[in-house]
Amino acid sequence: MTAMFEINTLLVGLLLVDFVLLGASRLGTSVRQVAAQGALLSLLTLAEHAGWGAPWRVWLLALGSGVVKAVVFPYFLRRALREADVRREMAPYVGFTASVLVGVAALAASLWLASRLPLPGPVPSPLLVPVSLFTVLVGMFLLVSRRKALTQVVGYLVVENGVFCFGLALPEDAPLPVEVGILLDIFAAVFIMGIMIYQISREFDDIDTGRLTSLRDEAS
Amino acid sequence: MGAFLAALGLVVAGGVASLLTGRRWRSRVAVAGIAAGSLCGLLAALRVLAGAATVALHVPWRVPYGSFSLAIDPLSALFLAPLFVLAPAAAVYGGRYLEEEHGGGAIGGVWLFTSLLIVGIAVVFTARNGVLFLLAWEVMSVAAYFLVTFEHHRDEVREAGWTYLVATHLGTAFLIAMFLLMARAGGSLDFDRMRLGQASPALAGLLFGLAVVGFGTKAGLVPFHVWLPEAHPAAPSHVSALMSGVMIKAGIYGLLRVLLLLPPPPAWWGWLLVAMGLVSGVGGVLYALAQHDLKRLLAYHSVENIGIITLGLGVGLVGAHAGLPLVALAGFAGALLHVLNHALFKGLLFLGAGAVAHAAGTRDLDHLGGLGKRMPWTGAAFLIGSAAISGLPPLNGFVSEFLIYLGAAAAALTGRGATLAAAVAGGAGLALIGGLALACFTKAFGSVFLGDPRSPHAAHAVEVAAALRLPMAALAAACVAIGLGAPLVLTGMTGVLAQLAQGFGLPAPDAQIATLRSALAWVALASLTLLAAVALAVLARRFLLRGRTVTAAPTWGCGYAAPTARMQYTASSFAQPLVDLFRPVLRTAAFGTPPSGAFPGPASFASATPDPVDRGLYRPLFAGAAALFGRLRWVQHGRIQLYLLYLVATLLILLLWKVR
Amino acid sequence: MIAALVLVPAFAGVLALLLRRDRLRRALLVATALTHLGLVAAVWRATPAAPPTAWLRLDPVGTLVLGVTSVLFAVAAIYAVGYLAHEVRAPRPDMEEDALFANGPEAVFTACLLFFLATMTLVTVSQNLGVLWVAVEATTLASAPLIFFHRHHRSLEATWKYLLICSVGIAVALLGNFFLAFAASFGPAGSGSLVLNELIAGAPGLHVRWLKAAFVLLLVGYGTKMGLAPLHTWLPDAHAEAPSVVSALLSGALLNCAFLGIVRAYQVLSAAGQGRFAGDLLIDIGLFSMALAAVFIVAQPDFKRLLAYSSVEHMGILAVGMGLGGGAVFGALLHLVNHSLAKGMLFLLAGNILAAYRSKSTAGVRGVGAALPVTAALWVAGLLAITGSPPFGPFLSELVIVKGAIDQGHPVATVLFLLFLAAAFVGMARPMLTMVQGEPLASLPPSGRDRWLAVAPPAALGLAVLLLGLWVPSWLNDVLRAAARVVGGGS
Amino acid sequence: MNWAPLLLYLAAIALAPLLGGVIAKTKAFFAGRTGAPLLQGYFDLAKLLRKGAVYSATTSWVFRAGPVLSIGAVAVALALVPMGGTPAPLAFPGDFLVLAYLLALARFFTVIAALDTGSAFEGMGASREAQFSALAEPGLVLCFFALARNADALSLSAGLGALSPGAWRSHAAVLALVAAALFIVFLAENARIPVDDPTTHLELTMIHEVMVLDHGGPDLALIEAASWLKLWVLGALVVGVVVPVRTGVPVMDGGVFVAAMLLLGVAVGVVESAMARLRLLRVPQLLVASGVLAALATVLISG
Repeated sequence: MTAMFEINTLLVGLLLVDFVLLGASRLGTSVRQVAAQGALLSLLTLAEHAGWGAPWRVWLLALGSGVVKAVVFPYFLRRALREADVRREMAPYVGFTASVLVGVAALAASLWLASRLPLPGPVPSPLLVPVSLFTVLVGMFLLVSRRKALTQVVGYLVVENGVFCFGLALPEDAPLPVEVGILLDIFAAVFIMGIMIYQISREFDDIDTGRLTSLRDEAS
Repeated sequence: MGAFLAALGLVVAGGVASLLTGRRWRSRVAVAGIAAGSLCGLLAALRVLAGAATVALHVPWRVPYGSFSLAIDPLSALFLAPLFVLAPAAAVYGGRYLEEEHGGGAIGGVWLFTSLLIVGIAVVFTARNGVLFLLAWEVMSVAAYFLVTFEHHRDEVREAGWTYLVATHLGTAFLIAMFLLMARAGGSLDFDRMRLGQASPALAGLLFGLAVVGFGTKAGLVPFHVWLPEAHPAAPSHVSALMSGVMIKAGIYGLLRVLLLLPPPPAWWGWLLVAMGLVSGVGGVLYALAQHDLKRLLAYHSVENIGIITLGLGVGLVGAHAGLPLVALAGFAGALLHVLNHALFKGLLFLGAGAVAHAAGTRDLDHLGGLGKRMPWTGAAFLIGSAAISGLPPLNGFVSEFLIYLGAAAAALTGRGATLAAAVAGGAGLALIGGLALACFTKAFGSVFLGDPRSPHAAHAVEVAAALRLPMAALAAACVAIGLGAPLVLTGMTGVLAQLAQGFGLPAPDAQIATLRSALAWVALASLTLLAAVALAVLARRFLLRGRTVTAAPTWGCGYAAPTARMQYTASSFAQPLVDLFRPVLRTAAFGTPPSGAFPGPASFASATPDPVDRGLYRPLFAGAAALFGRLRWVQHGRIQLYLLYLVATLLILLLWKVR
Repeated sequence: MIAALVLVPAFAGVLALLLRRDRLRRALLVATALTHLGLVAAVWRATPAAPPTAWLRLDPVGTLVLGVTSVLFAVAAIYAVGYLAHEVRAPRPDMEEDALFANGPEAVFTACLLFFLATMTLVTVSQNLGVLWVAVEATTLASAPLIFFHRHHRSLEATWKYLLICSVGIAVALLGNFFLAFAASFGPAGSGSLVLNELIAGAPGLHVRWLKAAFVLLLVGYGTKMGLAPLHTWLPDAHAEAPSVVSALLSGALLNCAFLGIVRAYQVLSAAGQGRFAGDLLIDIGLFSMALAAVFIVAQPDFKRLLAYSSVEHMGILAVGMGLGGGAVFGALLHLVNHSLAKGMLFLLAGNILAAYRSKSTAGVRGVGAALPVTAALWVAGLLAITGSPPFGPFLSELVIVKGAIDQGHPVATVLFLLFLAAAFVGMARPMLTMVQGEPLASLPPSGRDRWLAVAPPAALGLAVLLLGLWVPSWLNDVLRAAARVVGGGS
Repeated sequence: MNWAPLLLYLAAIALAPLLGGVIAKTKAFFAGRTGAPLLQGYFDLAKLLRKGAVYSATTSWVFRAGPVLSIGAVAVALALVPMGGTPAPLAFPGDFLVLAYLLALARFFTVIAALDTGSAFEGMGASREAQFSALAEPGLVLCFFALARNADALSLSAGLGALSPGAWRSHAAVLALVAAALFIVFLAENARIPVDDPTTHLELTMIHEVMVLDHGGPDLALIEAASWLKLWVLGALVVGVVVPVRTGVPVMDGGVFVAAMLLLGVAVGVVESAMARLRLLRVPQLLVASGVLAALATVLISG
């Protein structure tokens, strides 16, 4: 039961982080929150695998992803933030309050969706599927509604976190090379995105993606 | 079959060799290849027409659903014959023409495409597999495109080529659908193994409709003809001759070939073809009347003649359905003979038009005139072509129209209801077409070759080289020969007619062919009598004028003493009464400043008759699509957030809609 | 053997980063490409034996995509040598704006090309859907720097969009993978394994709803990468802004790899008896892609974008063919080959034209026929090929697909398919022909002539696509048949 | 050998100029004039045949070919016409088409000969001729169709031969339609009032006469002869329909036929005296009407 309790606690934490992300206007906050999410996920991995008694490969993965997501990514993103000298998400396409309301709707949708999808057997927690779906949705919402390139990377990370979280619900783990591969991919992706943000800020003096609209077919 | 394959090989070899050889030999090699190949091909075709058994070749071909099946049956041979007659004529002409116009220099792949065009047409006429047919069809169409755009530095040529390319491609799409549907219902794309006899009426009707659109586009039937009056004038004249003379016949061939594969035709197919033939015939000749450009005029006449051919086919189908073998046979025989005849006289006329354009530097009828004295050979050949296309005895155009008329008249003898209506409409339509064609070609010939030159260009024209005259002379001779030797030609068509009779469920047509042959023999007799009477009149006139004073003077100007060449009746004014009469159809736009006041200043007048189908149907359609697309292009606005939203929305919609 | 296929280009890529001399590096690029091609030829001749549940294994479909990728890469590598040799190093004025820009380091470019090859090879040999996912995402990462080779703001924008949209798409595909694993864990022997053959073997026991949802996720995920509308949004930007040799690889090789991801999912669904569900979905999205592509192809002012949208159209064709099943699968696979060859050729030629005219605008290019005769001839041939005119290969493959549609009683799909093909033809032919014809504009004198290294590679592709229209060789036919059988298109 | 057709043919050639004389005399009678002698046509021919020729410097051989081709074509056309119930010398299925197109051939060459002069007036006449004859053509062909359908035979000789006074009794309406249509074509093709006025003196209003302004001497003689023959050809058709008298004696039939032809001349004269020329713009309506009448007749005949 304790595992269940821990897992639930961590999931609720994840949920709260999602809501904070929806309402956060400062880029720094977003980066911090996504780091927190990474840390929570790493703990969740351990918790799901019977805590301290988890096999070594789980430990390896949990620690690896924890380090990457909670330490390395925030480091990249902060550096990019410093380069770009931007603090706030200005005038998002959907306001912060509205975003939170959308979050509520998304949560409801996730719960409904999860209820429609039967689970094959015992899962660590009934909350796991809805929360992971919710996290994916929140990530996508951030991607769609925010202007700054950095926030979009955050959104991407949140989506990945959601998917990762969903993966925890699987009765059987993905094989180690695949897990490592996934982690490496995401690592490389964020690394390259960081470089791109740096380039964008140099080229445009800003990382507002609203500037990135010169390639289009709309008759101007 | 060996001769035929040799023909294909020689023609292609000539085309390829011309790419590889030096400037001086470029045209000669290709012309030699085409001439030699055509000779082989003609032999192969004539052998079958003379009664030899159908030759076939079937080689497996590692292409999905394809097989390399060729066969020359009488129908194929009948279409091959004009190809291999016209091709060498056009090639000899073209060799010299290109040399004079372009100095043999920058002619690029023109010969390669010419030979591909010829080979493409030949394979279309002989292919017995859908994939092979489509392949050849497209090689033919695309080669023609490159020939049409040969002078692509001119804007209007590019535009014309473009129209042609789109039209032919859209037409092909219908053919693809048709062949694949046939394959589904008939079990194979090999014509010989296709079993469509049991196809339901709805399916057969659909296939027929697809064939009419697809093949009608190539043939130039109204309303699918819009490319034709654009492309033919744009191409070099020997190419126009080939395209108009043979390539558009591929549409007729295809229609016939498919009709032979389909179940026995219901009545409405015949009526539809009669109606489309009439519309194309009358429409084509009317638009021809309103044109000022000689080659454009000829192009519209191709629409007209395709209409006549289709009318003949329609009469044939009506007869076949009504159980009137004579009607059917006369209709088919007329249509097929007209295919041959049109190839000859339209080829001749396009070559003549090319000679005129080359010598006078313009094709505008209102700037020509008086060329008959400057270019007597071209003038005489063009006159024979004009008389032939107007369907006048003793030339070949009359013979084929005579057969179609005879079919319609025979249908009018005993037909009832719709058959009778088709017969009456066919007869009256042919008569009207004939009358209007006469008006149009007296206009064309008169304003180009007769009277005084209307411009300095025309005044300084000189007769073209022998290599240009020779093909024209040969074609003119062929027009006369077929006109007088029609019974023999009909004998050569016995095999085709038997094939068609069998295909449409008619009894063996020996009796009908005998009837038609005897009628044609009478016609030939009448023609010979005519020649004798004319010869007599010539002798009488010569006799009467012998020793009398024959003087030259200015034309009687009804008292006006100082007429100028510009006061002659122009082509526009000649056609004006008819154009005016048919204004509701033609919608000719006139613009200019009329003379006014007691001492009028300079005045001007110009008129233009753009194609109504093009202007009223296709252009708005395409413009509308373009406008709609322009609005839809908003979708790609450059904002990444919305792009991601598409992704999310697609995902959610698919999940909610599809996953239940 | 299979490992060597992946590792050779990967190590070569690392080596390329270390090499200092440009010429040596270019030689390495070509040598690696040819070695890879040789290896592929070897595995094509004799498929290396591997247990059916091995993660890395070559099945006929993989072999086919691998072969296409390798051929195209070899051609592109040779082209790239000429391209890199003629690229100006120093900052130079942008052709659309006045700003200066420079190229990225050539070493990185070459290395990324090789990594790109390695990752694409990995995609084709992956039999574990998880590995497949990793490989597909890796292709994105390897190719992003390639798109950003010309360092100006448009390529930056294109790269950003490519990276972000594809990454998000791939993330969705990962979720799809997990869904699939969920579906697999229901059965009695439910293992949750993502090895393709195990999934197929246990397919009847898969949970249908999870399975369907998984397919939708995988379709949207890999479909993003493949460029199916409306997920294609990154594609025209990336293809238009990348160096043409990269565009050729993106369009001719990368899109196929993404398609392979969808094919794998389709195999599972077919085995689970849900082939019709997946097929209908593929037909719908395929037709939609063709329609949308046609909208942008008509009156497209930028010829590289034109080619890019044509890729969207052809991906739609692949989806439709695959979705129709039966004989059309063969057509779709054949079309995959044809499209890659033809589109690769066209993009390389577009590179030649771009280099000579310094303009991507169809209105700014005239008289290519006079300035670059060989390029022009090939360009027109490519146009005919890509629009499905005989005697080129795409005609046959499209014919087979239409035949499949007709034979299986999809009248609406048939009509729409032909309609969109016609619209695309109309849209592409006009600008592409106008570019070739006429006299070169006086204001924009073309700089340069046909170079051997610039025309031989596309000419080779053109010859191949022409031959495929006249004769499908037996070695290819056999693999195509086997692949069609694997995917579930019997016959 | 049956000599009757050949004799009738020769008689027609001999009498054709007389028909013109009859028309002129009738008109003179109505106008209260004495008029030219009945044989004026012969006098004109004789005069013209004795003259030399003047050719415009603009013209070419086409101009000279016009008259000979016209007379040749019309002479052969005459051989296709059955007269007085006797089959024509040339009678075969579809002969009526040859007849129609021989007339067209004559017209073709008359028109281009006119255009060869380069005169605006002759061009105008040629233009009108081409217009009106094109519109008259359907009527003529449909009349032939109607006759063929009535006789269930494809030759003109059989078509006209099948008519008899009895036929007029049984379906007068249909035959009247055919006769009316043929009569209109007859007037139009021969440039008679109400389509054209052969005696007008203003070139601007002429059709046929203005086309031959530049011809003279033997050429004009040929043209005149051709136009009289053409009048006879088409007149014989009208007479064949309207007066299908069959006595059984060839000489009697021939006599009745010739008499009817002369009466036709009187009728034309009456029409020309009673009517004015139509406005040129109204002529097409008349010609279309003839086509419609003929079409109606064809459809009404029960096959």
